[in-house]
Amino acid sequence: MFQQFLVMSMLSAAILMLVALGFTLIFGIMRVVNFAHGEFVMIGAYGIYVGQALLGLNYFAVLPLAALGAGLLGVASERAIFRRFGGDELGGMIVALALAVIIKGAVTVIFGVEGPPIDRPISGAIRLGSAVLPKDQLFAAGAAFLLVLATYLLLHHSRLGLAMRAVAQEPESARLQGIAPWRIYPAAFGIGCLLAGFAGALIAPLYSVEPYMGDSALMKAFVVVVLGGLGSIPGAIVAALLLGAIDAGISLLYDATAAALASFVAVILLLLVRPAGLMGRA
Amino acid sequence: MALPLPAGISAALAWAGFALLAAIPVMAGNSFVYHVAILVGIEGLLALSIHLMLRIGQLSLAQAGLMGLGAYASALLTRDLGAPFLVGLLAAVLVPALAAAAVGTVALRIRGVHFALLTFVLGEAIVLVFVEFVVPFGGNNGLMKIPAAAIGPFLLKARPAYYALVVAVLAGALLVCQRLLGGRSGEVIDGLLHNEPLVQSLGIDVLSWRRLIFSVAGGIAGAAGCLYAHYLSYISPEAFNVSTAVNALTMNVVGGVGVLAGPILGAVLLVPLPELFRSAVLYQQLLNGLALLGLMVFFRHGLAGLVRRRQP
Amino acid sequence: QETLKIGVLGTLTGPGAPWGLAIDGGARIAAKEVNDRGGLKIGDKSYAIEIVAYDDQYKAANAVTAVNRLIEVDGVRFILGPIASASTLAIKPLTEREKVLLFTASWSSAILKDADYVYRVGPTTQEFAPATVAWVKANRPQVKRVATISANDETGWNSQRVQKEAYTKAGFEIVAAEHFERQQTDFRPLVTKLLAANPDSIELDTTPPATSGLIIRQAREQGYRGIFTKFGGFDVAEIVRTGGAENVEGVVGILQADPASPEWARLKTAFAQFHKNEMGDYTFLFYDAARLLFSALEKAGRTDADAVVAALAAQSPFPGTVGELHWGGRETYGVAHQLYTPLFFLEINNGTGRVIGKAALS
Amino acid sequence: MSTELRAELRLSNISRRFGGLAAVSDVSLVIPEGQITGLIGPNGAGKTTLFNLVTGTLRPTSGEIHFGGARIDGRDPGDVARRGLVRSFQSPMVLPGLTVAEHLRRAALFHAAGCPRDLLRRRSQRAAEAAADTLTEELLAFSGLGAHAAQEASALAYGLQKVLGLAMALASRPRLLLADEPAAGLNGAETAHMETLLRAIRAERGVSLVVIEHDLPMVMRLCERIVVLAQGEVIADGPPGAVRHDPAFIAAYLGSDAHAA
Amino acid sequence: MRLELSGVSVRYGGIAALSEVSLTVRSASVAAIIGANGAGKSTLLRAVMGLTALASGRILVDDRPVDALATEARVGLGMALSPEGRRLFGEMSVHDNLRTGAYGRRDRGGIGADLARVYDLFPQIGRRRNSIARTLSGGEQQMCAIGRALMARPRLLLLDEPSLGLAPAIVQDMARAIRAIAEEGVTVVLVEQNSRLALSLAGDGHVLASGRLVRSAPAAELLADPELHRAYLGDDPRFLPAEE
Ligand SMILES: Nc1ncnc2c1ncn2[C@@H]1O[C@H](COP(=O)(O)OP(=O)(O)OP(=O)(O)O)[C@@H](O)[C@H]1O
Ligand SMILES: Nc1ncnc2c1ncn2[C@@H]1O[C@H](COP(=O)(O)OP(=O)(O)OP(=O)(O)O)[C@@H](O)[C@H]1O
Ligand SMILES: [Mg+2]
Ligand SMILES: [Mg+2]
Repeated sequence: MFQQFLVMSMLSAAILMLVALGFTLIFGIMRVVNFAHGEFVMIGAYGIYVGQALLGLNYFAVLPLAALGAGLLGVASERAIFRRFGGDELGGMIVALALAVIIKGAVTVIFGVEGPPIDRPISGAIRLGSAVLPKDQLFAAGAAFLLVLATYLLLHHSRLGLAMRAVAQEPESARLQGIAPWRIYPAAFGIGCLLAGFAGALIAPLYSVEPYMGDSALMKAFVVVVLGGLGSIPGAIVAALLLGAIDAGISLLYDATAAALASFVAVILLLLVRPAGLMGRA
Repeated sequence: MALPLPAGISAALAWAGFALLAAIPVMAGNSFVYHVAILVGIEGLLALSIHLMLRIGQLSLAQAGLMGLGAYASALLTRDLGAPFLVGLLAAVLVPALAAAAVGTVALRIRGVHFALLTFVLGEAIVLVFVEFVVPFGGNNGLMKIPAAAIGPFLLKARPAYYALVVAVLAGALLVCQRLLGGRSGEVIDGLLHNEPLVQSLGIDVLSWRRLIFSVAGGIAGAAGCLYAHYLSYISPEAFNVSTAVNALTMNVVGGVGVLAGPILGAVLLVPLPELFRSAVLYQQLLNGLALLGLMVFFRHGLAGLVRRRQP
Repeated sequence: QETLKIGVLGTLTGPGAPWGLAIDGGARIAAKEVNDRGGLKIGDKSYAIEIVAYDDQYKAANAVTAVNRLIEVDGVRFILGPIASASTLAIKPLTEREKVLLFTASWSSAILKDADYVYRVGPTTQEFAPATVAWVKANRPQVKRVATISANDETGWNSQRVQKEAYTKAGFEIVAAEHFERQQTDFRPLVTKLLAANPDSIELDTTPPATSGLIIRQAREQGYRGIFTKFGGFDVAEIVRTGGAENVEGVVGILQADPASPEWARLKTAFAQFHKNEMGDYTFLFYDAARLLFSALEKAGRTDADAVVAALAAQSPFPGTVGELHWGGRETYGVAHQLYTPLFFLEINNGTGRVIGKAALS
Repeated sequence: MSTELRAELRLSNISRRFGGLAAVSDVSLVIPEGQITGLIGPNGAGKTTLFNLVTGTLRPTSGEIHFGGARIDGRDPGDVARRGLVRSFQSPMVLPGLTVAEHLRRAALFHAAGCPRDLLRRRSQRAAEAAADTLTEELLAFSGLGAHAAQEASALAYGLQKVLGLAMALASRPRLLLADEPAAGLNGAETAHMETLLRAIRAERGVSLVVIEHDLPMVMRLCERIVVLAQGEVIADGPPGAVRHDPAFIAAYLGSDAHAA
Repeated sequence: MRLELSGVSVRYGGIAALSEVSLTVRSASVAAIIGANGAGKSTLLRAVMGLTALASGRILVDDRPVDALATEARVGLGMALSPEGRRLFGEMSVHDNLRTGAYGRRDRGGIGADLARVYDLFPQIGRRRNSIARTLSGGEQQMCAIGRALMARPRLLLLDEPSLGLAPAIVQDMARAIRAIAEEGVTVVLVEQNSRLALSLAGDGHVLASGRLVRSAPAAELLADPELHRAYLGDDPRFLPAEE
């Protein structure tokens, strides 16, 4: 039994990682606490609905398109809104909050309060010892892992990644190295939102799609990011796995509230010892 | 983003906002206006407690949780132990203040965004404690039948009377903040915000000062909780989650960061704002979001920033 | 002709919105019928009904503000809703003091305690558990071991306690009783825990329909072959949407009306004039509640609260849309403000609900 | 307790590691009252780290630090400063929007406002304010900043900001002043002024000094004793004349070029 | 690369930081800009890179006006600045800091060789190449900042107080490196408090005082002019006498 949900919690941790990664990327580079991140997840999920139901496309064809939609909206909101709040963390945060409310409101107005139905492309499960692994969950987790890996490579082994990290820390110095911050910011925001969109598109067939699905996605990602250390990709990975395990373990022994409380307490204790999180830098 | 607004003008502006808040319902005489004004006062207090923390450069998202501590402390004392309201209010100030002091001893060593994150989690954890421990907090049900406020023989059940109480508490909190942010302590606080290593090297015990501010901010949040509890006579955990703190932060930003007037002006503006759109049921959320975005974009430095811009 | 404003207070945005829109839709359909036939005759005056709907956003403080506005600004004396227990509990002191009649569907048992002006217009677990458990005993003889799962809130704790009592009393064994958090989407640990107890049937209680679908699917994926019952808030379309038709085959639940009936079709058409979302069965509750209120107003001939209270009490039984309604609950709550409505048992077959039984509550 | 102990700084087996790197290892030093001590060494030798350890900004991995007879390692930096052990910074630090005089006045007042409760004694506060005003005037004259008293400190030229840093440190009434590269970024004339100022601090205000500096001629002229740090260890310690010819010092600090030159 | 300033003025609010400065730096030469604190030296370098807007005047690089170009674009032309205060990417490793210096380059092999050259020049940071820049000592950070500017392989290299905080031995190493770079045909503009050092490396020297250019002359001439030192710089005997 324990084996079963340890495996299960790892699978859901993969998605969590993806959401957390986009969030931490945007904060790391733009210093924007993107309260609208969950809404970009939601947009990715609705993208699947639009592609499947309205355009009649196959799930695997819509998947990248839905994510791209979220990414482009991210680029647009950086250009239209967040750019004005460069260097103003509080302002950026509140504006993100406003954006979240607007997106939720707009989606409700357009698609209604109830979530749309999503066709499930994959069914069936694989048995692995005593554990049962649904194939759709495996696919989503696998895709999420690949995306996390790709993002890691992008950030740490590409010129764009180097430029992003440089701009994040010293924009003026970055310009002195020939890096144009005004091209990097939209790229960073767009990639962060793209990852969120992917997460949404991947979970759309797994869970239910709703205008408010972003709230709990954000909350969890947030805790992962805090635990792992802001801006740290390895941190997000380890923290997502760890929180998944804590959550599963305590839910098993007690209940979900106790699990949430335990993970919060764990985070608080860790932060008191290591303010920058597991792998972050103070 | 501290505005170079002279302290005197800032305080004057704060009191002007306060006077506005105090005067409008009396002039309108409408019971609903009193209700909204009471909420403005309560949320203004919470915003003020966040403001105080921002003045030392620490964004605390645990303030709503501390407000909850105050609310539960006062509710349990007056309801279950029959303590008089004023004792409840005192406890509502002291319990979160002491909790903040205790937690602050460790937590306040942490700076910047990490502190914001820590307090975020802390705020959520406080709420979960209310949820998880059904005795005495009532779990998700919350606490019902919280006695109405009374001072000695005077029952403050009528709106105007309760409103007077809220105004009095808010005035008290404003005075405390003004005292703290002015004079010698103001100089220290200013230094903490702008150059901590420097003031530390000059002999300031940074942690003690931060702890003082955190406690006072916690006490103010707790007072807000007490007023909330005895006004609604019902409390439940979700009222004190982090989104409530984020709302109060929004008031600070919209009102203007770094000026005492900010949180008050923000509350006066933002608490009644949804009433504008309440009738447009389906679109209200969208409109609320757009209004907030508009305020942020057009008043880049908050409402208090308008005053600054007029000055040459 | 004068205007009589009737308040609607419910969660109209956010996750609980379908419930709030059910209140609003039911109220508007009933109001439109009255207005179309020339208005409400109260005493010697004729009134056009106007519905004023406000959102509580599932927050107590918001509900209080909305109620204040309904009472103070709009002059409303009769309110349909809310459903969120926290909202009802928070506004109750005010509505009682102001003698404003509240027709709620909140499940908290505290709602009707010491309430002179609060009515509950739909049955809760307290009312229907004996009937539903009896149904299981009669129709699903293979069930011996039951697991229950509910939300971790007032409603969930309360109804789970009642379900457990009813099941135990009828000779079933409760092998697991779990709670989950409202925002949860991953129920695998929970499901694993439930399945470990090896139940014959899983009772989903008041779990929201969308969540129920997820739980059912995740349980089926883990190899659960037993029965699912969901006695408390049923929505076939939602359960099928999130659970997948193949997984939710055979799930049994209860509704306030038969989705295949002409009444359902009629209300559905009417509902579509006001809201875009799919109509749920709660619309019946508030449609009937509004009709009951209108009828009582005409009988009382006055809008005075106490007169209407008396007239309401006299309206029992009342001809509801799908059967008789009557007041009860004095033994449990101290006041006879609980409305008993007929109950329909449904089973999901091929993605649609089919009525397989009906019960009258008392 | 004997009076010589009052401002004596004593480091016993102090080490500080950063991960695998031993920034300071096993340093034992006694800085008696009344001296100007030079602390020199190549880049990355651990000089600034040593200051950070002494002032409480960093905690030692092992070892003990005593000042004026009391153990101070692990104490809050504010507390250490109030005990009379004050530092100046390698790069100038100012508060935005405040004039030079205001900086000095605040520095003087902070000394008596370490903990919030210190402010509760209203009576003595009045006296403290009067004393602060006097001290401000005195320090403006002493440091030569008088002409700039009303100028905003952030717009001050770099050299003057460094002087202001020392003056602020003096305003908090130190008994031992730690100066981190006071002459870095100063030109010849300014360096000379700084040197005069440092001498006067000791001679006229009776404050002992430890000075980190890469400007060797100045250090040699100024200090009675020079401690050379390399890779976290003290490799030479003595009067300038002796240290200058110490082969360990020449190898570590001046590099192989010094031999070639 | 030839640099020419004509009538350049810069104001900060109401204060004139530079007034009507005109000077020329010949291609492949080293120019020293000296002057007291606050004379406007850093401002001049920032203006050349486009980090500070001009109030008036023009800046030409190889006779081409660059005023309309953004800083990034000027870097693309082959200009590089090691700024005052180092401005390293504090959370990045020393190695990545150096790699950002080569952001505009695509010759992997050349970048590798230049990295090796920087580590060779400053072994101190070579040992700490995987450390986070923020944790370096003051002098190590200075080495990293200079190394980063070198990594761009600029044709016009602007150095703002490169010797600040460096131990004497390292100052010597750095001086040698500057000479070597200039010999490769790179134009170097050197701002220094340590005017003896700067003038000993430079062909021409330019003296700024209160934002005005007061003197431009061959460095040797300036070095030999005691009056100049007294008036604008103060005497500056910074090194240990070689014979000791
Ligand atoms: N927080 C830290 N984390 C890791 N290493 C550190 C940290 N602080 C200092 N170091 C390292 O410790 C060593 C000593 O640093 P320190 O700043 O004390 O040198 P220093 O003697 O002041 O040098 P400089 O003359 O260049 O200022 C250096 O190698 C530095 O990189
Ligand atoms: N951002 C700024 N705002 C206002 N004034 C400034 C600013 N930057 C520099 N100044 C002023 O402009 C003048 C020239 O400054 P600059 O930094 O160019 O001098 P510098 O010659 O480099 O001096 P230093 O040797 O101290 O580095 C100084 O008076 C300085 O106070
Ligand atoms: Mg140093
Ligand atoms: Mg300069």
